[in-house]
Amino acid sequence: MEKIMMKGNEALAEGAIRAGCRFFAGYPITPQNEVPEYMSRRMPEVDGVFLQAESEVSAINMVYGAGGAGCRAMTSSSSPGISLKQEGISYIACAQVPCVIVNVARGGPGLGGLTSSQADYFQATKGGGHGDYRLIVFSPGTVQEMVDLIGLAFDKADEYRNPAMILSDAIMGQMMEPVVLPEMRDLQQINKPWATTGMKNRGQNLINSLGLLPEDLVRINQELQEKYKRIEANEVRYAVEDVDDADLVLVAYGTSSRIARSAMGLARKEGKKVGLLRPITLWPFPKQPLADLAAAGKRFLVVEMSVGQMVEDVILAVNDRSKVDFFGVPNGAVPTVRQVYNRIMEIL
Amino acid sequence: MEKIMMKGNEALAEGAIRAGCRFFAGYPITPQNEVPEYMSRRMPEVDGVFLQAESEVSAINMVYGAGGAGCRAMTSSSSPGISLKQEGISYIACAQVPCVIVNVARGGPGLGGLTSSQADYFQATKGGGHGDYRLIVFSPGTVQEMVDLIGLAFDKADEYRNPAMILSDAIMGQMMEPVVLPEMRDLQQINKPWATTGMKNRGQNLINSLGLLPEDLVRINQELQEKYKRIEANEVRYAVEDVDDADLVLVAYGTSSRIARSAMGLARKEGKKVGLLRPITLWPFPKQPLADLAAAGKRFLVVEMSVGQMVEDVILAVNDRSKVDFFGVPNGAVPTVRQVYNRIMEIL
Amino acid sequence: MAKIDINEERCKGCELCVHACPKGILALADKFNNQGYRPVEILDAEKCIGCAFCARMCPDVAIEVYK
Amino acid sequence: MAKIDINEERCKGCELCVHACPKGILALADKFNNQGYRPVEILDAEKCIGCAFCARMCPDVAIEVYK
Amino acid sequence: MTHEIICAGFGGQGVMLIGQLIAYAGMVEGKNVSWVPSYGPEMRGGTANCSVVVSDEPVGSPVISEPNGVIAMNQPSLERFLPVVKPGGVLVYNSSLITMKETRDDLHIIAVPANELATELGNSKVSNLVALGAFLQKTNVVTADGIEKALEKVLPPHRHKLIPLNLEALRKGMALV
Amino acid sequence: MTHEIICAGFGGQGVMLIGQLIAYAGMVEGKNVSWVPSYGPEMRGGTANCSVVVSDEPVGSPVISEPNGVIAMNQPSLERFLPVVKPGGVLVYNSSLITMKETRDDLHIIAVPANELATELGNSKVSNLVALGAFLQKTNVVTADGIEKALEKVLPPHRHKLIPLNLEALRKGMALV
Amino acid sequence: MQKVFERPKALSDKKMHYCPGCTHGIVHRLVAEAIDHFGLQEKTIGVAPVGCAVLAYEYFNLDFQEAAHGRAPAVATGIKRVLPESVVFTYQGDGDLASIGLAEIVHAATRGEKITVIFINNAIYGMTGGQMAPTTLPGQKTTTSPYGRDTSRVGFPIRVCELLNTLDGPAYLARVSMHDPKNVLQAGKAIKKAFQVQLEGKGFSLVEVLSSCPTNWGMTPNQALKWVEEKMVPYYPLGVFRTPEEVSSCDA
Amino acid sequence: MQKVFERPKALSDKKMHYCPGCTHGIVHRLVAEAIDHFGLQEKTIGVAPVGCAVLAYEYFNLDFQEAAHGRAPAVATGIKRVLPESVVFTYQGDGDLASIGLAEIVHAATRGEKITVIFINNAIYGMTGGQMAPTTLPGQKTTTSPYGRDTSRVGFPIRVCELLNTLDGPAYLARVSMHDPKNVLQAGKAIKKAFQVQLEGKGFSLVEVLSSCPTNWGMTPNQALKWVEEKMVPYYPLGVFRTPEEVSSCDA
Ligand SMILES: Cc1ncc(C[n+]2csc(CCOP(=O)(O)OP(=O)(O)O)c2C)c(N)n1
Ligand SMILES: Cc1ncc(C[n+]2csc(CCOP(=O)(O)OP(=O)(O)O)c2C)c(N)n1
Ligand code: SF4
Ligand code: SF4
Ligand code: SF4
Ligand code: SF4
Ligand code: SF4
Ligand code: SF4
Ligand SMILES: [Mg+2]
Ligand SMILES: [Mg+2]
Repeated sequence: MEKIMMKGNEALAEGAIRAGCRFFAGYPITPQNEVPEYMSRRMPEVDGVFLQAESEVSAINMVYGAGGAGCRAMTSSSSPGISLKQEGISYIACAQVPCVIVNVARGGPGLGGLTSSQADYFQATKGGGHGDYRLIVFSPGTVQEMVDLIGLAFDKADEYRNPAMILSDAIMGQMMEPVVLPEMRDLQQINKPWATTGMKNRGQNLINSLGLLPEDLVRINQELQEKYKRIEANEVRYAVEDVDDADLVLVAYGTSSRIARSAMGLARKEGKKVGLLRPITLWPFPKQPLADLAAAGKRFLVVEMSVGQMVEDVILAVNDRSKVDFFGVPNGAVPTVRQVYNRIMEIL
Repeated sequence: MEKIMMKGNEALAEGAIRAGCRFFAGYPITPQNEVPEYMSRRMPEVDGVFLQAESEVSAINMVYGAGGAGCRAMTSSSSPGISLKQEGISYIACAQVPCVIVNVARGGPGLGGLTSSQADYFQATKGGGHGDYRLIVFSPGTVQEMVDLIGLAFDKADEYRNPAMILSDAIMGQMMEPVVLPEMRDLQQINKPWATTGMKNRGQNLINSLGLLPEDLVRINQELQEKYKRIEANEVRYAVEDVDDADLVLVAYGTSSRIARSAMGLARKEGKKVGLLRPITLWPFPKQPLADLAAAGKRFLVVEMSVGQMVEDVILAVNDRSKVDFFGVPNGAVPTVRQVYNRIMEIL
Repeated sequence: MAKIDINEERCKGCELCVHACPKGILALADKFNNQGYRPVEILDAEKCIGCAFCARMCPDVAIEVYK
Repeated sequence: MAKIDINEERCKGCELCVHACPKGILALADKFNNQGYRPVEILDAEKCIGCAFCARMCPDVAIEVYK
Repeated sequence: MTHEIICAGFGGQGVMLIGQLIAYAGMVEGKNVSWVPSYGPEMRGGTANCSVVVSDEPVGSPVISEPNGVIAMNQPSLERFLPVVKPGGVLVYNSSLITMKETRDDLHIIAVPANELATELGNSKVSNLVALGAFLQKTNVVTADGIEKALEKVLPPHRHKLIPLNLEALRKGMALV
Repeated sequence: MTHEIICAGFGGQGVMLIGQLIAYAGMVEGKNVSWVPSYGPEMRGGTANCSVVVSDEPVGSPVISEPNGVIAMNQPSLERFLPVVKPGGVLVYNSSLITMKETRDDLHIIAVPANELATELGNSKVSNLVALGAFLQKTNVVTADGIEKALEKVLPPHRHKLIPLNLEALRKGMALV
Repeated sequence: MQKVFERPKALSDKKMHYCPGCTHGIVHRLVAEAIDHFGLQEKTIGVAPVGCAVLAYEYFNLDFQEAAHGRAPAVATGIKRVLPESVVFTYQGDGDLASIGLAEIVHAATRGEKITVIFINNAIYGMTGGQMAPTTLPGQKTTTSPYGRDTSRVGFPIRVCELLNTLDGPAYLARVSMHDPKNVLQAGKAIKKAFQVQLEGKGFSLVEVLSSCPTNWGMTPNQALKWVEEKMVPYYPLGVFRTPEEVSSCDA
Repeated sequence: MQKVFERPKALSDKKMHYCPGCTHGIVHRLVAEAIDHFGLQEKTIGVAPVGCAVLAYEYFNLDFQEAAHGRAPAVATGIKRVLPESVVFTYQGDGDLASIGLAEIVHAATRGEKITVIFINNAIYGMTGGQMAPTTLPGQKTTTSPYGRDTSRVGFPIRVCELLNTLDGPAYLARVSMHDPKNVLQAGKAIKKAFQVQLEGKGFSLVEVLSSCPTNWGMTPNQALKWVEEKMVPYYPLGVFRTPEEVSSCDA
């Protein structure tokens, strides 16, 4: 299969189309503009729909409609735009509409800047909108994974009738790497008997997030929680490198996992036993693997492009069985390999 | 001082006015409609501004403008509306505009229902908008505290130039209890040399959240983080009851702290040594007091009207020095005193 | 010859049909239905001309008309 | 008698003034300023009538006019 | 002593008002009190109730799941709350609109033909106060004096002229027990 | 061996393109590669740069803070990156636009009058390829053949007619070293 | 004897939760009749608003999606774009459509989105208990304009049909009223026409229905209809604002 | 010799980051001249948008707030309501004002908010690299309408002045253009008038400025102005749409 160089954002867009995405609604925002721009060229070629919505709020609600009507639907944005989508995301999660939301995160808070960021981790994995809901959150570590994980995101979204999120960042979106694209997916196989397509030969289908009677709302939430348990049991994904003999395990995702890997390489050259655990799903979070490593006596260094968010989940997973250190940078900055290396050397 | 019976929402509104709030922008949503309705009657009497905004998005941005111009400004809403405000909240936090945001939370996710909820804890304390920012989050446990804490929220917002949030819920907002109202505050004392009031006899004032140069964004974030450290050091508030001899300490805030207190009463009658720690600030979270109690050998039972959010902060605070149990209910339901009591009896 | 059929259980006694009837032959009954409302009844069925004004104004679609 | 004053460092060489000048006496210089642009210069200062069309069209407010 | 009371009925029957009156009177009489409403999903009509706590100690949970007093003004309310009243508790029901199908012998159950009695007073709208009277006579949660003071606070000024009628209804209910 | 290269200059000087060419050629030649751009805040103009990694091992950090190769096409870029090149690294600079104020003796520094040489070829726009040629001749990160293949991929079809000119510029730069 | 007026098939059997005399119910019937008329039950998807009609999906025998407050046009857009053969309509109140959802309705209209919008203008926020709406009349008292809508402070009502009529996207725009049987008949025709415009692929269609909210206006249902006629109609003139020339005449 | 044209005081000394020939700079000057003209520097608060003019606060010598994308009218409302004696203006692009911020501008206008809005219609999203705007002309190529704006798929441009002119709230609405010195002069007058309307407390004022984006249109600055004249002006007719009768004539 042919390798080509692609920008992360474009690879993601092409990956979505090959995974059967036929509806995209988005709104321009740097550093993800390549996604809507690519979709605007490409969707007409596959008889799909590209819409530039009037706002992020509208875009997420268009996706609610299209996803609820049975189409593989997606929206993408960057941090401030994702904040605007929070009400819609909460609705989609509650109404169990499968769809994919992409956040090519940038520096915040507020208008922030165009640098890379991982300070939207909490928003993606816990906070965000109102209520007890969860997104399946994937974090690509290479441009190839931008392609692979968006396909997986569509599959898992459909499988669980749950919105999935790709939490990427400016560097991942803008960088080029070689990728191998998958074949175009056959769309006929996706059967969605619950979708609102007109009540031909069946009763009413309803896409809804309202539980006006308390008992209805309880039932909705119980159903959601049971589903989340299943997802937690089955969908944890992560990658490890050189952890077996490691004294110290770096924990990092996305761009910072790349930096951590380089720092690990430097440290290994100095004879330091350092490994890397890279969560690929941020929710469900790889708690058990971390707990196991802790039980095996390893220490941890969490590396993030934020002042510390995922580190809380690492601590919760490790739960004081082992020491967890943290290296982060305020938004605007990108951790350098040297900085992480120095931190490793301080610890070991 | 005269005691009167007031609804939580109305007490909050009157408390805000007496604390010097002179700008309110909001949008109707149950169960907080009494707040804007009260403001619409009362603001004209104190030469303040009441505006029914066209949406929650607009309301939070009006508050940005009014707060940035130096006025004590406030908005209130309930869960879905608060989700819509997340972009604005992130801007306000970054631009360091003091103001108060009230969430009279209701059942979620999505459109949800009109019952009470504490499932917006994560949103208020960590997630919510994009970027590494924090709100000072107060959680009233009585109607009297609706009055007292909104006053404190305005003071702390001004002191730290940081948005403060009142995280309440449907029951707190709708219930009536006796309250004593404070005197009307003198507004002259609040000096805001940074406010945009026109550049008379000084240079330009700027309310802004942009850091287009990476180094500017780093500086902004460093400034924010330093401020957050100061707040964490100085502004933790909580209440304890009967913890000294307790084997088990209940941890609960707002409405569920009331239920927990009743359950504690029942359990004490059975000779069980149960205490209560009620966080009044949800951020900064009372980590140290919990850690101290853990060190003193106490176990914990966290009670929430959610499937478990604050419990993570309790675990992080206690950090495996002691066992943390949890009792929660899915949105739609309110924990009963009996349920919590039974849970206590199971544990002890 | 015309006739109307009132579904008493749907009726909420709003009286919009009463005001709409050109013949003035509708009025609220003196009883309550299970919803707790006084349903409308026809006083002088003979006079009904089947114009369906009543039905058209009924928010609860509680009236059917025959002609 | 009229005269214009061009702030070369502000000029971005967009030529809007060049097209606006009714006398056709403006053109880009052959040098670069510190911003990396070729600034505009006046070719035939005598002919300037001080109409300020150039200044009015300058997005960078790089021209002042005397009369 | 802690009284945990639920007042329930159709919207429009004034159950919220009597709940507030108990709470206000309790406050006037130096007790700790709370009042919480609970509405059904209907715009108008439908069933509503409120929880009132009157206590010598600070009020814990304002939401009551096991009341020791209930005033039920319509059939659905009776059916919902009869099973949850604490043994030894007091249940007053509006026998004008309710037919008791099942009963409990561990409670003090009082049938009050509230609508009829109110109509006797010339205004069926005060049936709530009649039921309240019967409830207070039995439970002594607050006094009639307390209710009188509460009426002045709770009713808006333009409805103060109705206070005498309300008090009459209250006494009529008290006289029943 | 891992090459970590930064190409920097004014927007419009084609530094992004030469970075992409190196990466693409690296891929064609079987290496692991990555390319990351970095723009200034200006709408147009201003300074831009890209980080390119070409390595025998999987690429770790695509963002480079300590390059071992730099191509600097304008003064601000030289000033920013000269201090951070790793000892023993290669720095090619466009001497047509840059005056070297300070220098380092632990680097291979190559001055290329890129604009002049490009203008000799009749098109000042290919100054980037001239500089690239010099850089590749010195470092052997990728081959001229690789660049030729890369040009076909990276340039849009309607600009393929410019490939010969670009290659000529590349060779002109290579000849310099 | 023949049935000359019956319950349309597209309505379910459920009793509606609307207050006595609320005209939401009449509009529901008219929409259902239009669906029956064109035989669209198997291909229609409705979009319910947040507002008193939030439970509309219980009353219509149709597939439905329940949208977030104000976002029904965006949701309908998503549905219609992926199911272009279907018929999609939204049912929205004035708070929903003209306040929080204003950007969505204007943009759906200017895009010429092939959907039908039923817009209930009752000059108030019904569901939340009677707050001021963008369509509340000058001087009108509501729970958030307790001293009457003061135009010098809070400005003027929005006339939605007139506003949308400045766009090139809409194919059909009409304003009708519920205040008497004749106008209800007229409204039914407009609603049918709006669906026909969608069926024929002409573009965006919207019918604004002047409606009553007896509960929050504090009037009897009949007084409320009088108020519609006497106060609202003069402010919101009835009529067809835009109609596609080429649409075949509606036989409804 | 006397200076007959000079840099206004309300502009700072900073060099602007706009592309060569971008008319944002001209509009900045005109706004600054209006502020100087009425002597408003000490009481004006500007609200910057998200768009190419996001850094406007660096170029004006005035207090400023930087608003979220599209929300400048809400921010300005907040400021003006608490500082009623101040002069508040927003400066917004067409993506900012007519797309994401449409509800905010319509509602500020209908409220009759006493603010001034400078609306830069350049038919494109400049800052983000040339995507389609609500004002992009039919057939116009942008990075998200790569085959040209296809009105049958994405609908028609919005004419903001015409849209707002259906409301009772605005006091002054005008459309001007930057395409030649005469029109720039005209634009300056309209902007002064808009501030005057605010100063006299007449209500909401907005000036729509047809502007160029040579960079994203792929034209030279001069070609771009020709395009404004030849393509945009016919689609967006120039003129005053609304003016308060009673406003004293502007001596500008
Ligand atoms: C984001 C959000 N904001 C506010 C609300 C509360 N809310 C529910 S219905 C409604 C307005 C209803 O008014 P309208 O649209 O006019 O419909 P009506 O009830 O009058 O038919 C509001 C504000 C909500 N559910 N979600
Ligand atoms: C919520 C949000 N969405 C999107 C963006 C990205 N964004 C920045 S500027 C802009 C549009 C600019 O276009 P316009 O308003 O027309 O101004 P111009 O640059 O053309 O002057 C967008 C979409 C953002 N910053 N925030
Ligand atoms: S059909 Fe006409 S005449 Fe008969 S009852 Fe109804 S309104 Fe009256
Ligand atoms: S209009 Fe319908 S609901 Fe109203 S009284 Fe008549 S039949 Fe009953
Ligand atoms: S002032 Fe007039 S004549 Fe003189 S240079 Fe400028 S445009 Fe030309
Ligand atoms: S208009 Fe201004 S920036 Fe443009 S060339 Fe003339 S002086 Fe220079
Ligand atoms: S509140 Fe008003 S709009 Fe809502 S159902 Fe009742 S009468 Fe109708
Ligand atoms: S991108 Fe366009 S609008 Fe923005 S500064 Fe450049 S020319 Fe002006
Ligand atoms: Mg309404
Ligand atoms: Mg623009």
